[in-house]
Amino acid sequence: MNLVKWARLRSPWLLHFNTGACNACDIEVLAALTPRYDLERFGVLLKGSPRHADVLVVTGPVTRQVKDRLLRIYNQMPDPKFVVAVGTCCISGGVFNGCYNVYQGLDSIIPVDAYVFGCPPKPEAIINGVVALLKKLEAS
Amino acid sequence: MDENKVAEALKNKFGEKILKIMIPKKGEEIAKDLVIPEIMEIKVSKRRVFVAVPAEVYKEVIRYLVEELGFNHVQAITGLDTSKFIEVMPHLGRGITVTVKTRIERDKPVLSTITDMVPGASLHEREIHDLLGVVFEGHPNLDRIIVPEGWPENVYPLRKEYAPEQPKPLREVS
Amino acid sequence: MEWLLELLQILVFPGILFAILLAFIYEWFDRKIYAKLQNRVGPLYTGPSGILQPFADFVKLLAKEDIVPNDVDKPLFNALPIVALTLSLTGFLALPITGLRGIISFNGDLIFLIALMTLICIVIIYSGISSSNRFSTMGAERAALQLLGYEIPMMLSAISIGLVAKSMWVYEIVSTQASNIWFLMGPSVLGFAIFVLCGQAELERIPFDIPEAETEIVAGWLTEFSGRKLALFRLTKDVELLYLSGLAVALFLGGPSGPIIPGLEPILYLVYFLLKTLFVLFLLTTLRALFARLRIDQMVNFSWKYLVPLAILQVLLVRVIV
Amino acid sequence: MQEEELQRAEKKSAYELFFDIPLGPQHPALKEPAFFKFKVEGERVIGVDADVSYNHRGIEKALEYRNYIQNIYLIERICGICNVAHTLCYAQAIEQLHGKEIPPRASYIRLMIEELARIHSHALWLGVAAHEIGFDTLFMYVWRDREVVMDIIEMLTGNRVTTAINTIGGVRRDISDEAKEKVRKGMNILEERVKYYRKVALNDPTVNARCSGVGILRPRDAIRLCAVGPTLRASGVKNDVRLDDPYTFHDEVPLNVITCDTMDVLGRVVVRVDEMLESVNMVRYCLDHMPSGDVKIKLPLSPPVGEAVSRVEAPRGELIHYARSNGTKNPERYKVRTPTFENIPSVADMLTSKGDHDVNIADIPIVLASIDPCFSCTARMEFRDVSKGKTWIWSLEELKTHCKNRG
Repeated sequence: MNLVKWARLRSPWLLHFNTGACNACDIEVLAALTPRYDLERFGVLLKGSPRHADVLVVTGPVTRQVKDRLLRIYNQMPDPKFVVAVGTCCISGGVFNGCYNVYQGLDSIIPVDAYVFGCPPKPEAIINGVVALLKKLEAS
Repeated sequence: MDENKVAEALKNKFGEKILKIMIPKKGEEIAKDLVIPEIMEIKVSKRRVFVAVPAEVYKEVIRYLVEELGFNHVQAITGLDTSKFIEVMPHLGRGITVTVKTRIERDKPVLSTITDMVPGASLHEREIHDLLGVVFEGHPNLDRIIVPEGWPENVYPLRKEYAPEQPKPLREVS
Repeated sequence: MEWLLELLQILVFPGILFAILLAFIYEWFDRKIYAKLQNRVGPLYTGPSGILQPFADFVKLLAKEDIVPNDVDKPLFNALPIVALTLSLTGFLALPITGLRGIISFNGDLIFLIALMTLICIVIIYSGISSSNRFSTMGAERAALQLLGYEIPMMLSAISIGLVAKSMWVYEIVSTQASNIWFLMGPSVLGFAIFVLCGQAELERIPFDIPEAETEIVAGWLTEFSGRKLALFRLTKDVELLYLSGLAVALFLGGPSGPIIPGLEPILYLVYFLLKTLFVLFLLTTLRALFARLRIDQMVNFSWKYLVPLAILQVLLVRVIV
Repeated sequence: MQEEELQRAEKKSAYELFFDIPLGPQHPALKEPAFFKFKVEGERVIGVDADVSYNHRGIEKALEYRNYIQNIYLIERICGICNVAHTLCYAQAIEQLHGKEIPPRASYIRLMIEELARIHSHALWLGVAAHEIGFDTLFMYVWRDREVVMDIIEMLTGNRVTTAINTIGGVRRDISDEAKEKVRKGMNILEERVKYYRKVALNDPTVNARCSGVGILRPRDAIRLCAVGPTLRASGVKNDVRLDDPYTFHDEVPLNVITCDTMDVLGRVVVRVDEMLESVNMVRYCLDHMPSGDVKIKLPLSPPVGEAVSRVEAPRGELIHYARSNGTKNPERYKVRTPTFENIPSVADMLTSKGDHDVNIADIPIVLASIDPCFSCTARMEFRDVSKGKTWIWSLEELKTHCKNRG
């Protein structure tokens, strides 16, 4: 089992899903992949298909329309899967809290493993969030 | 063509049919007891013309602006609920912005479409239809579009009586 | 004891286990060089310089849940990853590595090797279709179209080598080069270029990664595969990468031959093999970093307008000279 | 052509007739949730339906429930990439309501930040466009150099992306002389790099193969469908809010409006890259000619009764805000119309095969990207049925059964 855990810690593949964000978090998630930050150092790859991913990175407040799709994508991901909520909007609704079309936060829809706060979080913070998730995994 | 010429051309063409034309200038005070009291003062703004028209001549005025004066670009169409009326105001033009303001009854919000003249206006009209419930006569496709699937009929989020309500969480948050 | 040794050769060295290990290292090399060309670092913290990264990916995928969607053709969907891996490993066994002959070697095996690659592509087409996903079907369709594009020039360039060596046996091709001159030094430069380009298409890498174009059709034929099936397919691709660079080396770069110190042949052969394949891999990676993805019609166009005539020219050239 | 297509559809060739390709709401090519459904025949796109309602958050309603200061921050989060344009437009509208003008130094700073944000947005776009056509190396390089402008923005405003620099009555922060020096240095680096990328984009054979002649939008259609911004300018129509309706100090700062008459995706690349160079020059001009003085005036929380229309040339095109105040601390109505919303009819037009112009599935991402879509701005939805008279849309269930039957 230790080998599996070792492998899991070293190869988290991300699936990025925007649930209605303002794009700021999204471009910071993308920026984390580019030369200055280069998430691939940690073995992180951005994947397109939910079937291939381990970590669901969600940005933005969850809108009513996107909720079903979010659940579907979450269900399509193979176990074990983890969710990281990036940005204040995603964590709690942020400035959109109280809007008629926006849920209170991601964890009112699906369980969340790590939170990255900031509006938007800097790429360093996102990397820190992924690392925090890995630490949590290692401890479990 | 500057804003004065636009105003003059409109005045010459339609005369009494137009309720009011305003060219806001710096510091100019506009009296509030005009034909449409809710259309209010604007102080600093260049290249803006506001034309208030009754709903009957709305389409004619737009047609004149689009086809004769060349304001063939619809910047946006604003829909607005004043809690007595619904106002619809297309903003036309690339340089000068001509805002045509018209108002319709809240109970019977019907207005003729302008998509036949400017196809690009289609989306704006559908948006107003969706958020305020205005029916644009002659519009090719007025399905509800913006609000999520399963949104109740006859509930229009931008109407004053609609109080925003956040959706319920799906799971307990510890 | 003969059979035991043979079994060991097939299973461990220079056979299947060696192939898998090497495939992981080559994927790492590919990713590292690709990252360097993009001004990034690439895998860094998994093992020294991240060399264990592909292995970690593989183990992780093996341990993941294996989802079989409802709509798929289950027998095919389950069997195809294993078939694909078997095919690519079989190909690897025929490559000359520690000697001038591979483990499997017979007269005319060049045709067999090329057919293997086509078979892998057909497995890919089937796996796309068996997924019953729109993106997968799209990917399968594109893989089939692409096959029509690169297959013929690739075969022609291989045949031109056969003409030079007057044999379709990889062993004889390699030994001709070992005793004379590498074919790359002769008139076969063009053939090598065509072979590498077509190899890039066979491996579905940029600019020919059309069947799995990420931004267009998600992951193409791979979209529905998860867990250990995905792991097997990724391994297949890695072994295929290794196999293709090995084949290019055998056909054009003199296989494992080189200056020899008597007594140390197998080790030196292995070293030469590694160096030469890494060179080919470097070429393939550089190609991947330099271009944008072509469209399928552009790819087929390019192939039939330029590659096929050039390949025919190559055959004629060889015919005239030799 | 429509007729012919109908007939061909009737014949039902052996080849799979029509095939729906969904794109989104989660899709590698779309960083945002939007849903597109393409009707394709083989690799040829014959129709497109778009649904961008996934991003509808109800901002316009929320704006009526918050006061003018809170609204700055809500407006800013309509779109993270063009947040500077949004807050600028909002601040202008509210200042119009107040009837006050802001100090010239504040105007200059606003303009400068606006142009810096334009550079950042266009660089981002160039990278994403490169990624869409599978040219990841260019993507990585452009984003590496984009960090230069991100650093400048962070230094000047305190945040990388969401800057919150514009506020009602001016700007929040002044620019020091040291900062100016750093900006100048950054501009020199950027100018050199952007020129290099211009060369790459124009000379690389694969980029050319994928971009030229793709996503054609003719000037007549562009005007008819109300296209705005670089999309319009790449069709050869000279139109720019900065020129036609100068705000801040755009009538003082020299500006060349870039147009390109190729009408295709490559034209949009050229327009955007040249605009980046133009913005570099404008930033330099601002640095050299910045007047001294205050950067902010104090304005009361509630503007007087009135209405205002405010326009800004955002990186994606013309942005228009309409504000009406009723004298209280909350606006009566605030309307935002974003450039992407205006460009959707155009992109639907670009994505439909017509006449002898075929649109390939592989072209979808790059054509879609070529308008620089920002669905968080748009937050609305469109449905466009191209195959008039007869639709071949299959519902998901139908398609699934179809797949099962075939399998």
